[in-house]
Amino acid sequence: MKKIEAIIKPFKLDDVKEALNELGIQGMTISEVKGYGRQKGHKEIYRGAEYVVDFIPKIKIEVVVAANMVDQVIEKIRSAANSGKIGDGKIFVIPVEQAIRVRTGEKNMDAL
Amino acid sequence: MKKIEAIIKPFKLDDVKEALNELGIQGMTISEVKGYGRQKGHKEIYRGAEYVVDFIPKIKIEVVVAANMVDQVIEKIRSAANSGKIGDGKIFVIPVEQAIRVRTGEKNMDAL
Amino acid sequence: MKKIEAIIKPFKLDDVKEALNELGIQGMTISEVKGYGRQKGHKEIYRGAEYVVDFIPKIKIEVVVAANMVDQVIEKIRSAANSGKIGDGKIFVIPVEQAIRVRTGEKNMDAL
Amino acid sequence: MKLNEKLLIALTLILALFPVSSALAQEASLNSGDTAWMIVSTALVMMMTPAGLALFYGGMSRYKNLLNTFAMTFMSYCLASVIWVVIGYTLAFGPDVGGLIGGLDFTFLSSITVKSLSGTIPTFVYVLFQMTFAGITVALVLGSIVDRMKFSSWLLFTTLWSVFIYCPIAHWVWGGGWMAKMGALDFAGGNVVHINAGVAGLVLSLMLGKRIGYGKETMFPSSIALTGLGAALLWFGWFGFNAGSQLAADGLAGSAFLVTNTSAAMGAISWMFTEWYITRKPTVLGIASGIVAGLVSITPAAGFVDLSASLIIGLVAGVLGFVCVSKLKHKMGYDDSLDAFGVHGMCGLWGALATGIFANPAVNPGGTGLLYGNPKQLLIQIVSIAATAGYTAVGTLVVVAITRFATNGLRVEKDDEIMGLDNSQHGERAFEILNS
Amino acid sequence: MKLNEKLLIALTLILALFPVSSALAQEASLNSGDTAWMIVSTALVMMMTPAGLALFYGGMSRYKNLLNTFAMTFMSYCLASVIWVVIGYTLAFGPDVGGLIGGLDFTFLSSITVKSLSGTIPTFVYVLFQMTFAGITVALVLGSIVDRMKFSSWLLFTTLWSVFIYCPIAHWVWGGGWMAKMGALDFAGGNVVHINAGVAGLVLSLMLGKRIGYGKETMFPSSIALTGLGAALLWFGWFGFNAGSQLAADGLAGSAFLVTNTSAAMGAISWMFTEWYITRKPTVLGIASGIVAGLVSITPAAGFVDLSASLIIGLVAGVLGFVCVSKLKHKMGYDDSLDAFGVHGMCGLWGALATGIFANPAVNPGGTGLLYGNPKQLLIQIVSIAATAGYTAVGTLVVVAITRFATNGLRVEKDDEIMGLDNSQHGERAFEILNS
Amino acid sequence: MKLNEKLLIALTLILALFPVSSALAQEASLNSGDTAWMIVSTALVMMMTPAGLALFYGGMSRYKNLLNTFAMTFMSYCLASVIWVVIGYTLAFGPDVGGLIGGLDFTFLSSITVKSLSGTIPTFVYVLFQMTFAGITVALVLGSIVDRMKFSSWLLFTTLWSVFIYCPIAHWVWGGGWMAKMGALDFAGGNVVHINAGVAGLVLSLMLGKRIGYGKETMFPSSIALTGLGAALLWFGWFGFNAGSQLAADGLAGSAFLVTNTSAAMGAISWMFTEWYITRKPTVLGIASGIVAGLVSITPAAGFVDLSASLIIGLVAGVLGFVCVSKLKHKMGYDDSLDAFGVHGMCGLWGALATGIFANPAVNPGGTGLLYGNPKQLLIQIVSIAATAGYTAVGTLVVVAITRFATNGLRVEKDDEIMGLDNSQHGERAFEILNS
Ligand SMILES: Nc1ncnc2c1ncn2[C@@H]1O[C@H](COP(=O)(O)OP(=O)(O)O)[C@@H](O)[C@H]1O
Ligand SMILES: Nc1ncnc2c1ncn2[C@@H]1O[C@H](COP(=O)(O)OP(=O)(O)O)[C@@H](O)[C@H]1O
Ligand SMILES: Nc1ncnc2c1ncn2[C@@H]1O[C@H](COP(=O)(O)OP(=O)(O)O)[C@@H](O)[C@H]1O
Repeated sequence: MKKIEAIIKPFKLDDVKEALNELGIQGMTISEVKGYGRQKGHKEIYRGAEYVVDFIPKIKIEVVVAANMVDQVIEKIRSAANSGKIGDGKIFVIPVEQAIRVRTGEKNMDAL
Repeated sequence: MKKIEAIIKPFKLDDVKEALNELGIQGMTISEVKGYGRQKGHKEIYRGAEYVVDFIPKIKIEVVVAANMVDQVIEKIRSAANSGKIGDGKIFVIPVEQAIRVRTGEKNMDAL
Repeated sequence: MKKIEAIIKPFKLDDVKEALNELGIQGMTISEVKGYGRQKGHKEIYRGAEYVVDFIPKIKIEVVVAANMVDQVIEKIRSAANSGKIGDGKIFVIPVEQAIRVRTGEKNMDAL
Repeated sequence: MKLNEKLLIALTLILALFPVSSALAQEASLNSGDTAWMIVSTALVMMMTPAGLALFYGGMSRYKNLLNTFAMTFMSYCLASVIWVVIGYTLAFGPDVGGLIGGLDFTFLSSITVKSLSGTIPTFVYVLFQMTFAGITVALVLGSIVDRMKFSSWLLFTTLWSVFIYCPIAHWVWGGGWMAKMGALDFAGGNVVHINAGVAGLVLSLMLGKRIGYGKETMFPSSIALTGLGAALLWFGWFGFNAGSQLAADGLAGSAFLVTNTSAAMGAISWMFTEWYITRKPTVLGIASGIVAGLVSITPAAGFVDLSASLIIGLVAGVLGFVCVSKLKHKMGYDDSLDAFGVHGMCGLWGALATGIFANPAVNPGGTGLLYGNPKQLLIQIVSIAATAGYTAVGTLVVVAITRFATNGLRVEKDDEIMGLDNSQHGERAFEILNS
Repeated sequence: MKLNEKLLIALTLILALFPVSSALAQEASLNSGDTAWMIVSTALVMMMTPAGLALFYGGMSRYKNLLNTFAMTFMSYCLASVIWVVIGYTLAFGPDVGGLIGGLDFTFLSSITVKSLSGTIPTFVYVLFQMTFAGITVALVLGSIVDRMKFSSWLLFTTLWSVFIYCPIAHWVWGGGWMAKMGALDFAGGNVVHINAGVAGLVLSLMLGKRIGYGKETMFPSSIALTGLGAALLWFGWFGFNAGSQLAADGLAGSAFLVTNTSAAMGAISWMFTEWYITRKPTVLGIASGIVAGLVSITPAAGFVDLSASLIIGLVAGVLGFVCVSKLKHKMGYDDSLDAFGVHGMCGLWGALATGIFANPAVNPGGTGLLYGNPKQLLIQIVSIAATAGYTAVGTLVVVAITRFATNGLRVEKDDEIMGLDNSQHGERAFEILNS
Repeated sequence: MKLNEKLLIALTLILALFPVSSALAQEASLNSGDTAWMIVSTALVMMMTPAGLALFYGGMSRYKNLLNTFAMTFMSYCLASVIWVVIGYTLAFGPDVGGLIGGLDFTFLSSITVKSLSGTIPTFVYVLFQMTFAGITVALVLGSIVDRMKFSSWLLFTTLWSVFIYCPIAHWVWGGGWMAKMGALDFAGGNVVHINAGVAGLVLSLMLGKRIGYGKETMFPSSIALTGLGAALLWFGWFGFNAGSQLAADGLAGSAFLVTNTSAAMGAISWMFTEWYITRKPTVLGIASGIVAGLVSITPAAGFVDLSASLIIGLVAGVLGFVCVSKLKHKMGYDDSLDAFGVHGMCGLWGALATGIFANPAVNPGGTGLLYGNPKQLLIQIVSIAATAGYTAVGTLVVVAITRFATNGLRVEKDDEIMGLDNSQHGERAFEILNS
C-alpha cells in the first residue's frame, strides 16, 4: 500500500474529493498546512510594519491506497487540483507497510 | 524504526496517551485533522442553506518506535481507541530510515 | 527522494526556513502540531480546577529532498532549531517513492 | 406637550413682571430630561452600526470576508456621518419643497446654533439622532452583497445612495413631505429604513450576481458567536431607535420601549420554534435572526400599537422571516447573502402593514388603524410601502449603474473573490491565533 | 421626593385659578429626568443578559458547548420577557394577597396605560425595568448546569421557574410582600436575584449530575477573552441594575453608583491577589470573577451603605468567591459548572448579611444596620436569606421534577454530551475560522 | 445656567411665603435631567476601559499576549477606581494649594454626602465621572509597552503614576490649578488624558527597551476583528467622554456630541485614504485607528469648536496619526508597541493646538481662538502642552525608576517573553477552540 500525500490549494478540496470518490475511494484524511515555495506570498502592512506572508494556506490530503491504484489516484488528483497557476501543489508517494482498522482490527486492504 | 500514524476520535486521545505510556513510550506528536470515510457526517442548516459536513474532526497521532515494538503499539492503540463505532479510525505503519534528536544530535533509537 | 520531518519549537521556524534557503531549498510544508515528550508541560488552573497541559505547541516541517541532500538538510535544521533545551524536537527521515508537481505533472526531482 | 413646557407657560404668565422671565421665555422649552434621553438614544443607535451590525453581519459572512464586512459597515457610518451634516440633513429636514425634498437652507447645518431647539431638545441632538438612522440604513444594504463587491464601489455607492435615495424618502415620511401629509404612519423607520434598505439590497445583489460557488460550495458563517453578540447589541441599541423616536422621555417612549422588547422576544421564540419544527434543530443563528425580525417589524409600529399587538407582530415576524430566508430566497434563486431583503425588507413590510392594522388611538391619538375602525390607514400604508419600494428600486438601479461605470465594475476579480476579500481588498486577516 | 414634584405642589397651589393647572395636576408627577435615567437603566440591564452574561458564561464553557450556552441565555431572556408582561408582573407587583403573591389585576398589563405612572416614571418603564431582573435571574441559573442539559428541558424549566419561583420571591421583597413588611433590606436583588439563582443552580446541578469526565478530563474554557469582555459588559450594565434601583436620577442613585463601582474594583483586586498568593498566578478569569463577585455582593447594599463599607464588602467578596469556587466546590464535590452558586449564591449571601451590618441611615434613612445600633436588622436579613434559600431550594426541586417528567429526562445523550451540545442540540459551531 | 435653576429662582421669589419654599430652596439646584445624563456618561466612559480599550489594544497585541493586555487594562481601571475615591479625587479636586495640587479635605470622599451637589448634579456622580478619566488615562499608557512588561511592575506603576502624575495635571487643568487660571482650554482631556498618556507611554517604552525580535520577526495583531469592535465601543463611550464633559444635558453638550462624531468619522476617512494612497490597501486597522485619532483630536476642542472646525480637525488627525505610526515611529526607531504615543500623544497635541486656533466664542463664550482674533490663546495652549509633556516626561521617568527598583526589574524573562505573557504571567490562553 502507498500513502499519497497531496498538497493543494484549499478551494480545490471539494473537486479533489469528488474526483477521488469517482475512483471509489472511501476514505481520506485532510489537514490544514502552510506552504512555502515558488508561489510568492503577499505582504501585509500593519501601521507601517510590513510583513511578508510567505507561508500560504494549503490543504494536505492523505490517502492510503493499494499500490496498483497509485497512478490513477495521482492522475485524478492532478487533474482536479490543477488550476495551471504556480502554487497548485505537489503529490508525494510514500510506502505504507501496514494498515489496521481500529474498530475491527481488519488489516491492510480490508482496513481501507 | 517505524512511524505509526493513528487517526482516532478526539475524545479518545487521553486514553491512547495513557495506553502508550504504559508501554514506556516517552514521546509522540499529535495534530488536528479532518477525516472522510464511512462514518457519515452530519448536516448543518444556516437559514435554509443545507451543508453536509462530511469531514469529521479527528486526531492524528504520530509515534516513531523501534521496529520490534510495532505490534504492541498497534494493539495498545487499537484497544484504547476502540469504541466499536464506525469512525474509530485507522492505524498506518510507515518506514523511518533515520531519527535525530535536535538538541543532542543523538541518532535513531537514542533519539526517541 | 526522502521526506524530512522536523518537529521544532514554533519560534525557531524563521531560523530554520532561512537555513534551508541557504541550501537552495525552494519549498517546504509546515503544520501546527502538539508534542508530548520529555519536555514538561505547564499547568493551568481555572477556578481551582488544575489541568496539566502536556501537549506542547510545536511546528512540523516537511521537506522532500533528493536522497543525497539528506545529511546536509538534517545538519542545517539541527543547528538552526537547536536551543540546547529539552523539547527542541526531532528529525525523522522517511522514504518517498514519487513526487509530482500538480501544475505541470513534472516528476520527482523536477517536481521539487 | 411635555410637563416643563406646561410649567413654563404657566410661569411666564405669572412672572411676566419679573426681570428673569424674559430670559426664561427664550430657551423656555429645553427639557434636560428629554435631552438626556435623546443624547443617549443617539449614542445607542450609533453603536448599532459599527458594533451591532458589524458583528451581526461579520459573523455571518465567510471567514475570508469577515473584515471586509466590518470595513463596509464602518465606512457606511463614517461617510453617512459626514454627508449628513454637509447636505443630508437639509435635504431631508430642510424647508419642504413641493413635498418631495428639503431645501438647502441647512447645508453645513448653517443657521443652526447651540441654542437652537427642536421641540424640547437641542437641534444639534435632533440632527445627530436622524444621522444615525441614515448611517445604519445604508449599512443594512450590504447584508445583501457581502463576499463579492469591490470596496471602492461600495464607498461610492454608499455616498450616492445616502444622498439620492435615503434623503428624499426620509423627507417624505419624517421631513414633512407628501407621505407625512398623506398621513402615513412610520414611527421609527419601517419604510425609511427597512423596506428601503431591503429593496435596495435586493436590487444591488441582483445586479452584482451570485457569489462564485453559490448553491454548490459550503459557505459557513465565520462565527455564530459574533453574530449572536451582534444581535444582542442591536437589540440594546434598538431601544434608542424606537423609544428614542418619540423624541422625549415620556409615557409614549415607555410604551414604544415595551412593545419593542416584546416583539423582539416573540420574534426569537417564533423563529426558533418554526425552525425547530421544520429543520429539526433550533439554531442560535435562528434565535438571533428572530430577534432582528421582531425588532424590524415593530419599528414602524412602536409608537402606535399596544402590548397585545406587539405579541402578534413579533410572532408573525419570526415565522415570516424564517420562511423568507429559508424558502422564498431559495425558490427565487437570488443571492441575498445575509438576507437584508428577507429579514429587513419583508419584515419591514409586515411592520408597515401591521401599523395600519393595529394602530391604537388609545396609545397614540396620532394613529388609528383598521382594527379601530379606520381601514383607510391600511390603504395609506400600502401606498407608502409601494412608493418607497418603487422609488428605491428604480433609484438604486440608477445609482448602481453610475457606480459601476465610475469604478469600472462592481465586482472583485474572480481570484480575489476566491482568496477572500479580507486578503484581496484589505490585506488583513480577522484572527491570527497561533499558539507558541 | 423629587424636585419637580415639589415644584408642582407649589405651582398647583398658586395656579389653582389658571385653566392649565388642572391638566398640569394630572400628569404632575412625571419627571423626564428620572424617566430618561430609568429607560436607560432598563436598557443596560437588558444588555447584561444576551451580551454580558452570554459572553461571560459562554467563554467559560467548553468550546463544544459555547453556542448552547448562548442559546440558553438568549432564550431565558426572551421567555422571561413574554412571561413577565403576560403574568409575571402581576404576580410580583399586583395587589398583595396575604403577603405571599400579587393578584391577577395586571395580567397582560391590563389597566396600565401610556399615562400610568409609578412614582415619577411611566409604569411601562417600571414594568420593563423589573422584567429585566426576571430575565437575568433565570439566566444566571444556567451557570450551574451548562455542558449537559437538554435544550428543551431548559426552556420548560425557565418558564416554570420564572413563574413559580422568581415571581413570588420578587413579590415578597419588592412587591409589598411579607419580607418587605418585615423590613428586609434588598436594594437591587441580593435575595431575589443572586441567592435565589445560586441556590436554584445548585439544586439543578445536583439533580442533573456531574458532567461526563468531570474531575478526570481537562475542561478548558473556550475563551477567557470573551469571558473578560462579558465581565466588562456586566459591570457596565450593573450600574443600571443598582443605581437604577433607586428609580430616580438623584443623589442616592449617585451613591449607589459609587459603591457599586468601588465594590467591583475591590472584588477584582482581592480575588486576584488571593489567587496570586495561593495558586502563584493572577488570572484574567480570576479578575473577571472578582469583578462579578464584588458586584453581586454590593447589589443588596447599594442604596444603603457608604463608601468605606463598599471597600470592605468588595474586599471580602473577592476572597470569599475565590474560596468558594476553588476550594469549597472541590471539597463538596458537586459540579456547579460555571459557579453560579459559588459566585452568585455565596456572594449574594454575603451581600445580604453585609447590608444588615453596614446599612447607614446617613446614606438612606430607610435602612439602619448593626453598626449603627440596629442588630435586629441583621436578624431580619438572616430570616429573609433563609426563607429565600429554603423556598427556592424546595420550589426548584419540584419544578425540576416536573420538567424531567414532561421532557422525559433532563440530560442529553451520552454521545451528544461528548460530541458537544452545539453540534447535538443546535447543529452549529461557534467559529469557522479556516484560512484560504 | 440651566432651565430649572431659572425656574427655581423665579419660584423662590414668588413662593417666599410658602412653607415648602425653604425646603425647596435647599436642594434647589439638582437637575434630574442633567443627573440622568451624567450617570450615563460616567457609565459610558467606564465601559471604554475594560471593554473598548481592552479589545482595541488586545486585538492589536500578539496572540500570545492578548490576555495580558486585558489583565493590564482591567487592573488599571480597578486600581484607579480605588485610588481615586481614597486619595485621587481630593488631590485633583480638593481645595487648591498654590495652583499645584488639591488639599486632602476629601480623602475617602469625607464630607461629601448623598445631598452634596456639584453644579446641578450630585457630587458623587461628579466624582465618579472624573474617576473614569483617571482610569482610562493610565490604561492608555500600556499601549506603548504591551508584550514585555512584568505584570507586578505594571500594577505598581499604575498606582504610582495615577497618584503622582495624573492627579496633579488633572488639578492644574480642571481642579482650578494654574493652567485653569492661565486660561488653558481643555474641554475633555487633550492635555490631561492624551498628551499625558502618550508621553508617559513613550518614556516607559524607551526605558523598557524594544520587544525581542522587534523589526525582525513578524508580529501579527491577534485579531483585527476585536480591535474593530473595540474602536466601535470606544466611539460609543466617547460621547460620554466629550459630551459628558459639559456636565449637563443642554445645547453645548449637543454641540460637543456633534463635533465629536464628525471628527471621528473624518479621522477614519482620511486615515483610510492616506493609507490606501501610500500603501495601496485600506485596512480595517487603519479605519479603526483613524476613528480613535479623530476622537482624540476633538477631545480638548469638543466644547469650543463648531462643525466646520471639527471637519478639519478630524481630517488632519487621520493624516497625522498615519504618518506618526507608520513613518515617524520607524524613523525614530522606538518600540511604541500599539502607538499610544503616535496616536494619543500626537493627535492629543494637535487637538490642543486646534482648540487654540478654532475655539469659537459663538459656540462657547468661554473660549476664543486664533481665528476669532485671540492669538494669545494659541500661546496659552502651547505653554500648557509643553508643561504637561514636560511634567509627565520627568515624572514618569521617576515613577518608572522607583517601580523598577521596587519590583526588581520591569521586564519579563527572555524565555517568558518568547513563550508569551498570557502563559508566563497568567497561565491562560485567550481561546481554546478545538473541534470534537
Ligand atoms: N520540497 C518540498 N517539500 C515539501 N513540500 C513542498 C516542497 N516544495 C513545495 N512544497 C509544497 O508545495 C506547495 C506548492 O509549491 P510551489 O513551489 O509554491 O508551487 P508549484 O507547486 O506550482 O511548484 C508549497 O506551498 C509547499 O506547501
Ligand atoms: N484510505 C484512507 N486513507 C487515509 N485515511 C483514511 C482512509 N480511510 C479512512 N481514513 C481515516 O479514517 C477515519 C475513519 O474511517 P471511517 O471509514 O470513517 O471509519 P472506520 O475507521 O470505522 O472504517 C476517516 O475519518 C479518515 O480520517
Ligand atoms: N517517539 C516520538 N515520535 C514522534 N514524535 C516524537 C517522539 N518523541 C518526541 N517526539 C516529538 O518531539 C518533541 C520533543 O521531544 P522531547 O522529548 O520533549 O524533547 P527532546 O526533543 O529534547 O528529546 C515532542 O514534543 C514530540 O512532538
